[in-house]
Amino acid sequence: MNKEIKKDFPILDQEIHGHRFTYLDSAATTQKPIAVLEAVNDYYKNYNANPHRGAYYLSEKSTEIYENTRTVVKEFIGAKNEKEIIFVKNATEAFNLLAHSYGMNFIKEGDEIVISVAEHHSNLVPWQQVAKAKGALLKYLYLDEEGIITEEEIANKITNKTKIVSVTHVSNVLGTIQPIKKIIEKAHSVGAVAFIDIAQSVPHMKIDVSQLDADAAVFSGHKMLAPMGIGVLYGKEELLEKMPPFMCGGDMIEYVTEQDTTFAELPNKFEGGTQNVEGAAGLTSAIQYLNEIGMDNVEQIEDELVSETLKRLEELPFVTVYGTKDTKKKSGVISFNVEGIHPHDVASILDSYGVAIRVGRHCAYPLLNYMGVNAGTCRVSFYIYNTMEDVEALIEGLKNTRKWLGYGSK
Amino acid sequence: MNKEIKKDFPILDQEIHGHRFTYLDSAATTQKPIAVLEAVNDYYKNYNANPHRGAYYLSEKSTEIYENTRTVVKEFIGAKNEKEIIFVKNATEAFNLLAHSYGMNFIKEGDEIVISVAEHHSNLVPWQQVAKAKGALLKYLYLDEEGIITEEEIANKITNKTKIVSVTHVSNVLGTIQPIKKIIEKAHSVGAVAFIDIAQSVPHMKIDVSQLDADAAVFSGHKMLAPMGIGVLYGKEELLEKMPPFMCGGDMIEYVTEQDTTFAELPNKFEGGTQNVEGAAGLTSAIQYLNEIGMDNVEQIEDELVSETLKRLEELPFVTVYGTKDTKKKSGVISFNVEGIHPHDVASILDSYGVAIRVGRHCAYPLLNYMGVNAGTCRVSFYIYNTMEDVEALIEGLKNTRKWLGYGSK
Amino acid sequence: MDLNSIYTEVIAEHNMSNHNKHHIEGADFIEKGHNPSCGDEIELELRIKNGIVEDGGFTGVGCAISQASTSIMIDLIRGKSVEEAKELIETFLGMIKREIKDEKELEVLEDAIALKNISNMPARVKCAVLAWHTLEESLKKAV
Amino acid sequence: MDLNSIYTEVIAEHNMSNHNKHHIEGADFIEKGHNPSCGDEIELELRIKNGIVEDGGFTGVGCAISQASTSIMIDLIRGKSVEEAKELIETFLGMIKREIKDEKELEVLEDAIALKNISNMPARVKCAVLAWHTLEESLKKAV
Ligand SMILES: Cc1ncc(COP(=O)(O)O)c(C=O)c1O
Ligand SMILES: Cc1ncc(COP(=O)(O)O)c(C=O)c1O
Repeated sequence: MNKEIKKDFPILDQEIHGHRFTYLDSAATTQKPIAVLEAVNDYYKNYNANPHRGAYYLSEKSTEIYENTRTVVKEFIGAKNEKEIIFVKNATEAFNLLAHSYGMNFIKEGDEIVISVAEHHSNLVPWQQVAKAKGALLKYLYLDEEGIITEEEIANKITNKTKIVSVTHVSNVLGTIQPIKKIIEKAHSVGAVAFIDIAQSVPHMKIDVSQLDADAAVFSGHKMLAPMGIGVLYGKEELLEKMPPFMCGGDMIEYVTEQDTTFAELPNKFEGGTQNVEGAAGLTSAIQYLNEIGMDNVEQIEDELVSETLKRLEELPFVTVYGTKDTKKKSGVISFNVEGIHPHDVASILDSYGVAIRVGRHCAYPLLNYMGVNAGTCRVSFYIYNTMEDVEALIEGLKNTRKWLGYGSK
Repeated sequence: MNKEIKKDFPILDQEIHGHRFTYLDSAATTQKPIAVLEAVNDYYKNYNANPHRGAYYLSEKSTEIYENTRTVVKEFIGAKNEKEIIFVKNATEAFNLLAHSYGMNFIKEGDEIVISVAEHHSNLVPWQQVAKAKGALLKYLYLDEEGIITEEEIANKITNKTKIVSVTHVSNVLGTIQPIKKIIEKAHSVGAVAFIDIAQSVPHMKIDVSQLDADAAVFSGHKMLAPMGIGVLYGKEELLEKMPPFMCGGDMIEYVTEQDTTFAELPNKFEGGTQNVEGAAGLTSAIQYLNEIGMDNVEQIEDELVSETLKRLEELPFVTVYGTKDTKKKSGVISFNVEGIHPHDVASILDSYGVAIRVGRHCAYPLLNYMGVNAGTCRVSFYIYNTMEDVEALIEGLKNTRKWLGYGSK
Repeated sequence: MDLNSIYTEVIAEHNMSNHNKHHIEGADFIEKGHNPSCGDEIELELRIKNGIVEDGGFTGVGCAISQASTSIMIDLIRGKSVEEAKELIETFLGMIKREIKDEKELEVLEDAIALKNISNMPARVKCAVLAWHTLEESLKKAV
Repeated sequence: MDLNSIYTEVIAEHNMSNHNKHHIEGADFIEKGHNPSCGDEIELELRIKNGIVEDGGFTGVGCAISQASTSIMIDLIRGKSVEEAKELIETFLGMIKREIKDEKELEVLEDAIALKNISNMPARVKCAVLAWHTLEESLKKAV
């Protein structure tokens, strides 16, 4: 199946440094299928106009394309209505929106904000800023050896003082799936709101935000086949209703006088300025593409790749894998290190064999520090277009890294 | 010349409601030439990766494409160095960045912020918010009958209490060119910073931000042939240095610990999260396209279209044009009304003849109120792909609007 | 697009005639309606006695569609009972949303049928329904 | 890409040997250098007497390129005058930026020539120059 899928991704069909290209960095950004590129071209060749602002055919069309994406996203993540879907440029903007609009307005001195030590900086630095500005306490949920937040942490850290809990569903470093349903329940039991970072889960598994009962959820289109420049903030209507706007400008207002402004209703209230309709067109196409494959199949493809990779890595005595090895507990991300070789050297050497992996601290410094690997890790991450040949190329490349740095002959 | 250019824009070669398509809403968003679409496709088919984050070939390539755009933009607008170019999603984000990061931190009670009554909401509502939050006064520069800010207004309104002056270069409603050089000089003479909105000027004329001595300048790519989802904040290095970050997250940090963050240097400090490399690739291509035509030619093409349109509109007794009729004082935007017919009806009727114009209050409610036309205006705006046939179609269409609403026979 | 199906003579006439555009003496119900996105604003005035809409009028600004729609609506409900007026609102909105397609069922709308094809112009639907939503709000208070 | 031109034996040896990786007794100049983007951190220690770099060493973490570059640099400047060391920094940075291409002119860099092709790996340039910038900062204080 993935071999068939791969044909839809022209970028993968190239040689890098004289080798077959092996792309293993989909957790950073995914490649785009022809269908998505065509949706974007189609938009610009036939329908491009500023939406919401014109009473002419193309403007109606572009409004339709844009608003239809809201419906498509709503259905894809199980939101209740379109007002709950706000378009942003990426997950980072969504968290900053939450931090500025909710955090800065509803957090008071002495309140507590709880996140996990496994957060990406985009769900971490904004809360540090809120905590500092408001004199609140930023508390961390820690992980067990498998990389999973424990029941005790949930029970102990989330207290009556907690006002916001914001945690990642799937770690972008370890790929571990966190018990977010329990965390959300606990947050609600103490009267806190619960936000979730689904940037690394929504591209890889079926998500239902209503069933999870999250107050807000955040993700980026570019990590799920869509173009760069579009992301989503899901928020429960009652939450979004009480939040003031973030970006002020065109299209998010109702009336403006010289000294006063009344704001538009949801979702427009949070969408100031000309929106990325192209990105929306691409996102619709990306979701359709994923729906056609089926999220079950997406999961299965990744499961098989992860199982095989873990097995093969285990056979390499000089490799240490971090976090759980149980594929049921993790998504398509594996972090590891090669004994005696710095991750950056591993990446450079693999690159010379056409194998693209991500190394470093993955925008998650506190987690890497917690794991005791401040120099970072090597991370491979899979998506639907990866095949067993990619796993093979990775393993062969890893054997070579050792040779290049003087462990054994070249 | 424009007839040749038009061939590069496939969207213009279509029928709308059975008529030749006439696009006269480029001030809202421009159409995209094939070259820009190809640059985007080329990026996704050959180089797509998350920039800055990977030590492999495609990541280096995408970093290169992204950073090269910074250089291209720097040269296009006459900035001094790349650190002064910050990428955002649109002009609206840029103004919100300035308002949050500069306004909220450097404005104090009793300070004055001066803007003009001709501002687009995106350079207006954010300053209202700052003024309210900080107890500052938001003051307006008014216009003469031609739609131009007068010397007296500049002399009287910008005082020792003024800390920020933020004005538009070209009005998106009237197309009038404002005396921004004088305004910037006056602002500096009282120790205020001067920001300019060049969203409606940089696509249409040669701009040199260093020569203008603006402290910051803001524009959107989608209004100058580039894809949606990318915009630019230019800021003098010393200004940007003292401003704290706006969007916090990945790639804008130096070090992050659980409770503290130190931020990256310029320009990264202001670019949190995965950036829109596709948009950057498209923006480079758009600027190259404009450079090949030459900004002088761009101006000339628009001048000819505007002159002819003004002449033809004058021949219609039932049309009132707003603002100056001197083409040297204005860019490619004309606002008018048709006697006895509401702008929305004008737009709908013109649309049925394939003519796309923008009507309403153009995200500039205070200006429309100042002009005494709260019902809005009809606005036509030109770009390099418009031709005299478009002017013809507009004039013919306008004659028909009257007939449809009972003034004379159909 | 067939402009004939939208900018009909009925619309042109109602837009220009202004015969319902005035204040109503002894109005019991005055309701404001507005479309922020396009700037249409009306103020609907009704005199209702013993459950009957005796008279109605309006003031305000807006496009031909919203002005004509308001005027047509006032002609239609004048002399009708509040209950009948409510049913007419439902029928009208049903027509606009294309939920009611049966020509017979629409006959009660009389001149307002002229607005049937407004859904071909999505941007103008709000203009057509403004008066009717304003009336709906007003009649809620009339109970 | 020719990995042979970057991951040379010189780099591998210096990376593994650790012979300069230790504290310097009586060090007069201790300077920290770091690359936030990749996490490389070194602390360079120098003992400078009468304008001569008597000895040097370093501690810290980093990739093979940065570690080897630091070690090679220390071998190179040991026993040289501060002035000579400064000239070597200039020559090294000139080589990396490809401003100095003349093989003869580069000869003074000895083993450091092994890093000449690092510009083929843009992401790794910072690793190669870290030590040299740190030395530059340190020597500014030595005047
Ligand atoms: C003068 C002016 N400033 C700012 C903007 C806002 O641009 P954007 O909607 O791309 O943020 C516009 C266009 O809508 C404009 O015409
Ligand atoms: C878990 C997680 N959250 C948030 C982000 C931020 O996404 P973006 O860079 O698109 O804003 C990422 C990816 O970088 C991520 O992996």
